Amino acid sequence: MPKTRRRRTTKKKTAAQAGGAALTRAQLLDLYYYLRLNRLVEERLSALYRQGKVQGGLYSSRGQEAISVGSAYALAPQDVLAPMIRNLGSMLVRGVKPVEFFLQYMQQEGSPCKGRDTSLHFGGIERGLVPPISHLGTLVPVMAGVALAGRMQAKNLVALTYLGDGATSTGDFHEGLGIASVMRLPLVVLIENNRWAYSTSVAAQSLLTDLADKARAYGIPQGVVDGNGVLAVYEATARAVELARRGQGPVLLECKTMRMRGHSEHDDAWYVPEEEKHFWEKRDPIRLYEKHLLRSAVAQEADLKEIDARCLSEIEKDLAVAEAAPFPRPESCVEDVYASSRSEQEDEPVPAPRAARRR
Amino acid sequence: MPKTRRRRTTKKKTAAQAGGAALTRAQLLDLYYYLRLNRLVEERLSALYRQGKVQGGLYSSRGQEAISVGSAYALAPQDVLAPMIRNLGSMLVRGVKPVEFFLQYMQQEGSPCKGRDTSLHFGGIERGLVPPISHLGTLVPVMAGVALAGRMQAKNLVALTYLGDGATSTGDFHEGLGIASVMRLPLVVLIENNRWAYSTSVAAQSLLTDLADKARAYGIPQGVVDGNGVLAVYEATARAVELARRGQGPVLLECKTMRMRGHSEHDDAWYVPEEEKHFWEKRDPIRLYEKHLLRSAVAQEADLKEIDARCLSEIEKDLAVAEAAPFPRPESCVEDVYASSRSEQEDEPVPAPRAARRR
Amino acid sequence: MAEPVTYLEAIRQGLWEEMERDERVFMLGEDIGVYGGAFKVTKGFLERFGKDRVIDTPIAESGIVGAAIGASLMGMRPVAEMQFIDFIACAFNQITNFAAKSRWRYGAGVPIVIRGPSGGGVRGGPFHSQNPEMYYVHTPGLKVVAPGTTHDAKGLIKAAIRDEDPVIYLEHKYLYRLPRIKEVLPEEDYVVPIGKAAVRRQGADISLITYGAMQLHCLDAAEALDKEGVSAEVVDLRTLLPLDADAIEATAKKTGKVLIVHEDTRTGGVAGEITALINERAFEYLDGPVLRVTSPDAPVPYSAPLEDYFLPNAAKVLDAARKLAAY
Amino acid sequence: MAEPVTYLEAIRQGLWEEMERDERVFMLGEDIGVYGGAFKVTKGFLERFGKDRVIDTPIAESGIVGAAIGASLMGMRPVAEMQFIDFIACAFNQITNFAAKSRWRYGAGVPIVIRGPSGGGVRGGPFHSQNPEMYYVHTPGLKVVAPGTTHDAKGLIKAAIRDEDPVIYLEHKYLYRLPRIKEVLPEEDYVVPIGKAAVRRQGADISLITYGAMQLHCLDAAEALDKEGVSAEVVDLRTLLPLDADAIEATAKKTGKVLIVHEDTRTGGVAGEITALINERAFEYLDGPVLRVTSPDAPVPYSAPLEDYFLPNAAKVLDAARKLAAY
Ligand SMILES: Cc1ncc(C[n+]2csc(CCOP(=O)(O)OP(=O)(O)O)c2C)c(N)n1
Ligand SMILES: Cc1ncc(C[n+]2csc(CCOP(=O)(O)OP(=O)(O)O)c2C)c(N)n1
Ligand SMILES: [Mg+2]
Ligand SMILES: [Mg+2]
Repeated sequence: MPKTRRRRTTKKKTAAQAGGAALTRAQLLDLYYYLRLNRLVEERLSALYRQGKVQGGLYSSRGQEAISVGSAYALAPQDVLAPMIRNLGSMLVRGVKPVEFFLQYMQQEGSPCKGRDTSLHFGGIERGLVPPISHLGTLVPVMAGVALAGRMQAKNLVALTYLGDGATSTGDFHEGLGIASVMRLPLVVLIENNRWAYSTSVAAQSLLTDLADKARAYGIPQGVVDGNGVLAVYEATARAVELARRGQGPVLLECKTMRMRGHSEHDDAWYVPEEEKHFWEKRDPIRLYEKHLLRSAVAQEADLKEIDARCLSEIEKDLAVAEAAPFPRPESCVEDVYASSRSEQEDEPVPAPRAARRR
Repeated sequence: MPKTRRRRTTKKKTAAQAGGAALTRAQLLDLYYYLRLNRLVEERLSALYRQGKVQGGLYSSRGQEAISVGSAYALAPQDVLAPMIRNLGSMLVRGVKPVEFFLQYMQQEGSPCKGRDTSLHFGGIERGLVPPISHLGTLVPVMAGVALAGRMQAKNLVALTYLGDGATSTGDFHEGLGIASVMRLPLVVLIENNRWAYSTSVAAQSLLTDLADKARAYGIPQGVVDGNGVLAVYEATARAVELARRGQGPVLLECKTMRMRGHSEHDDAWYVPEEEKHFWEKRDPIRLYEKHLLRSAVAQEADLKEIDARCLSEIEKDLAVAEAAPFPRPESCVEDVYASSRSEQEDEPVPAPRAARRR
Repeated sequence: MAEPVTYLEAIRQGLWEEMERDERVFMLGEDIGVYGGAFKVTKGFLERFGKDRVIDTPIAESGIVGAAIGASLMGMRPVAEMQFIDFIACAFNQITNFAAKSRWRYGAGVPIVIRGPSGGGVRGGPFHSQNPEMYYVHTPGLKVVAPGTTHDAKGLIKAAIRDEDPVIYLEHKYLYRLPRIKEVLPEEDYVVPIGKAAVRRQGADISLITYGAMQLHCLDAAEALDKEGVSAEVVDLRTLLPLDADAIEATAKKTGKVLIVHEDTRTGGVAGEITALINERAFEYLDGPVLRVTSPDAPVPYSAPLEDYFLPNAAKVLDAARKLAAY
Repeated sequence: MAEPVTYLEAIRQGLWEEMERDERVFMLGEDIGVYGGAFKVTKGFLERFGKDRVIDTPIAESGIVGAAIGASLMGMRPVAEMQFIDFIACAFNQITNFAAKSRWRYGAGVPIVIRGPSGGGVRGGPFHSQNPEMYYVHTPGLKVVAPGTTHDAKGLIKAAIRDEDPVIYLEHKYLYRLPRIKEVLPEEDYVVPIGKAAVRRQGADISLITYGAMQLHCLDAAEALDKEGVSAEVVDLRTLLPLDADAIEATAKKTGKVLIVHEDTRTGGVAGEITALINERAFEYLDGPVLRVTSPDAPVPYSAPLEDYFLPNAAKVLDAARKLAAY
């Protein structure tokens, strides 16, 4: 990692931890609760993965929790959020319960996708959540459409979505921001620049130092923020949301952070330089926030312990429910393809032989 | 059109006409020849269209000839150029003869596409030309690939392609420049900002004043130039090509101009404000260059007349050849789908009835 | 209203009435507002419904469809125009992966309509003449309609807009202003149900199964066959997904000889699927092989004699039908 | 080299040998260099061939394919990887409109290979299990191959790279490391010709026509049928475009009963096309309807019991084959 960048991030850190003035103590502790819950749910999912209870890809947001939590916390109830696969924390803030993630990842009956789709691919407008598909970039135009509809319906809402440094290379990112910009849609696109897209470093993805500079192609406001400072993220998002809500059009916000695990659970990220890992280990967003809370006397050790205990008991309870759930009915996988749910899609039976009509 | 922009363009004009110092008299007259040939071929095509000899879409570059001619003239022989549908002039500079356009547009035997495809959709790497498909934006990644191959083959070549203001909104524009930038490919992308994309004004396409600012999303060099000054375009392109050839990666160049006809021949562009038309009528690139040649004593009226006559006789001769050409063999339309050209694709004959083998 | 109208006018009316009926309906696309669309299908809409509901977009088909999806998730009823249906290729991913699978994945319907001019016969060349239906027919979760008459053009666009699922609406540009198919439309509001074929002509000896512009060639061929003593039934599919398997089965059982006619290219065209359905449902009734008349496996050529050679026509249908009838 | 190798290793060897043989061959894709590919197909390539020939790209499938097209026009032989074949949807336009039509349009061949892991059976869910073949089989100008054996995996990747036209090479991720299909490969250079099917098992009573991973289920079902006194022929198509119509005709004429088995979804799947070919070429030889066992018309589900229900398997093939045999 180049020196200059390191300095820069360090400078931002101070600003980050200094923020959050407008939040009440209860809210500040709320943020801590979500950060911890995010981390602990994911740790439990990792354990389930190692036990073979979670199959397929499992994606961790370790080290990036402040982005999910801080940004989602800045939204108003009517706003709509579209998470990507590392935004479990955003979904928690929006009211998704741990049990849903367990059911979903363990592919069980009662899971939000009925075992059909995986990872964080669930939600629903009624919950203010639009889930992603795997194809990166696609949510940007989709959320532009959400913002457009919200304006038509006079809902005074802002649409927020996330994407990684890598996903900013997709055509859909460009088309979505292009449309949103000329239509001045209330959309906030938050880039989680975690320095890696699978094994591809951000330097191989773009020549820019700040991916937020991509905003310049659309003539829209931009911002860069320390993604490891939950208050900094909260405040930057709040400002962006405010701009967007005022009709200033879309805003592009870049949160600088680091992916602290492999791309997914099976990847040990051997390709990440050791010094880079070390640098960021010292900047764990939860540890930083903990220190801030203690130093600023917002909380005592005991308060934090209690929150932790609360998270853990919630998780135990939810996991028990999930573990007890049966698998979905196999046949259910062909239902709901259409609203009319044509019963169908059974293989045509082999017709019984009979004499030809005219032969 | 906002005042500021008008002033700006006017300022550029002077610079434009002052350029070209490095060109010999013969080259300066060469540019004039191509400009006139471009215009006259297109005028003839319009006439053929009105006679019903050209069917489908016919696209004019009237008012934009300086861009095609000036930019193509700045290339070295080994460079590869990908025209869009308004770059007939670029193709002339690259050695395409008028007869090819006539045959192509009249869909005749011997036409470069054998009557299969239309407009300027022809060329070939052996001629340094990669033709477009209709889908806008697609040439940007394709020409990135040409530039990449050129580098692998140590050909010291630069790839140049064009697109309109409208086409910069496509995802392929973004993906192509993204790839070209991180690979530092010798690619020049020239935006012909003619203020309209069909009936859509550039203001409805982007919030930017200069579309060249889209370069900032890729961290690559950019330039803005008066597209109605052939020498300005020549020089700006030459500089961009030079940068690209030196390994500075892709360059994004915007030429400001105006589409002086409808989107295609059937469109009378009623949606373009009168004052905008008037403003640009006075800035006809060929008239401007004519004046420059005369004022700077590079040429006399008689020289220009002679060039015109040369163009016209070439056109008459070529048109006669084209008019005499037969239509292509109808069956030829199913050939060449594959290299092996499976003769194929005849409808399967209806098999003669016969007794079932075992029945 | 008792004047016969064009196919294009029928689409326009259908769109207009739905915009009037339901304020959740809006349109977006390139040059649909100020210009009224490249073919003038949406002429006058901007003036009537305003720029919030008739939106001129940048050139970004994936963005357009993505935005339509997002708006539909919010309860709107977006109608996205592709200036030529050929450009739908740029939105393939949003359509097949986002729109088609959302309901199945987590219960979120995506009631969008994607419409645009398809088909050849107007010297449009390979990028303005395509028949992209099969890319979408092969995608569970989508519906695909392709009206071949003026009445259906209106009834199906209305049904498409009211449908809870994503519908690809293919309007055939060769039919847009064709005098032959002008029709007096019902005064009252009507829809043509998605998923139902129509028997255009009753017959006993051979079935011609078709859709879109090819229907005219089939009717002409049927006319000629009639004079030769062969009674041909003409079935217009109207919807390609879901296919009306019952109607296909019925006509196959009735005549025992089936010729499928489509403008789309041969390999992987819908004729194959129909042949499979007939094998499964009516094999014993067959008195000859299920055959097909289609465009050959190549892009659509530009030059008039080439395109005429390329496209199916009444003579080709007649020729194949005669042979099959004599089988 | 006399050790049996995996299907994945066969692909790796094929790529490696072509890179060694012809310096015009190079690869580009996401995470194929430093990481060696998500499935490690290109492991060690960067070290051997250098970063000019093993290129890690940004996440931009349309850009990747576009760049491959451009390079191929310059005489190179690019091999583009899709990290999962599902993401090919993002490059649909470049593939179907640019790559597929260039030769026909103006004589410029586009010898590119687009390869990637396809198919289900590994709990990948709807976006990591797709079988996109028909989108490309329905596109004239492309070729589509789908090896089902280790030997073919190597021979077809080599043939694809040497082919003058754009080839979609579908490698089935369920087969990648499957011990059952490990094979000792020939020492010498070989290719498997594109467009030729292989009869995997001779039989007299019924034909099972299939490709890719489904072949194993067909062989298992054939084994079981054999014990019941039914002799089943198993035909592995290997290439889906162009289809080996002669091989299809031959087996249909030989057994008179054809069951087509594919993992791809039903409606618009290749079974329809094959059924049409058989109708055209071998109708009189049929002793029963051409039938099919396929995935149902839905996206591929994630949960194990659901995916197991969804995918064809030997039991389903056996069941359908028994009934057809008894027909
Ligand atoms: C269009 C598309 N191409 C490829 C992939 C495969 N893929 C999944 S995640 C990933 C890396 C994403 O990197 P980034 O956007 O930085 O997000 P991060 O994983 O770092 O959160 C890739 C290549 C995909 N999901 N979608
Ligand atoms: C992907 C795509 N969408 C739509 C079209 C239809 N179309 C053809 S030209 C055009 C306008 C192009 O505008 P611009 O890029 O500014 O080029 P200009 O015509 O001004 O030269 C449109 C919308 C297309 N060719 N490709
Ligand atoms: Mg990343
Ligand atoms: Mg323009």
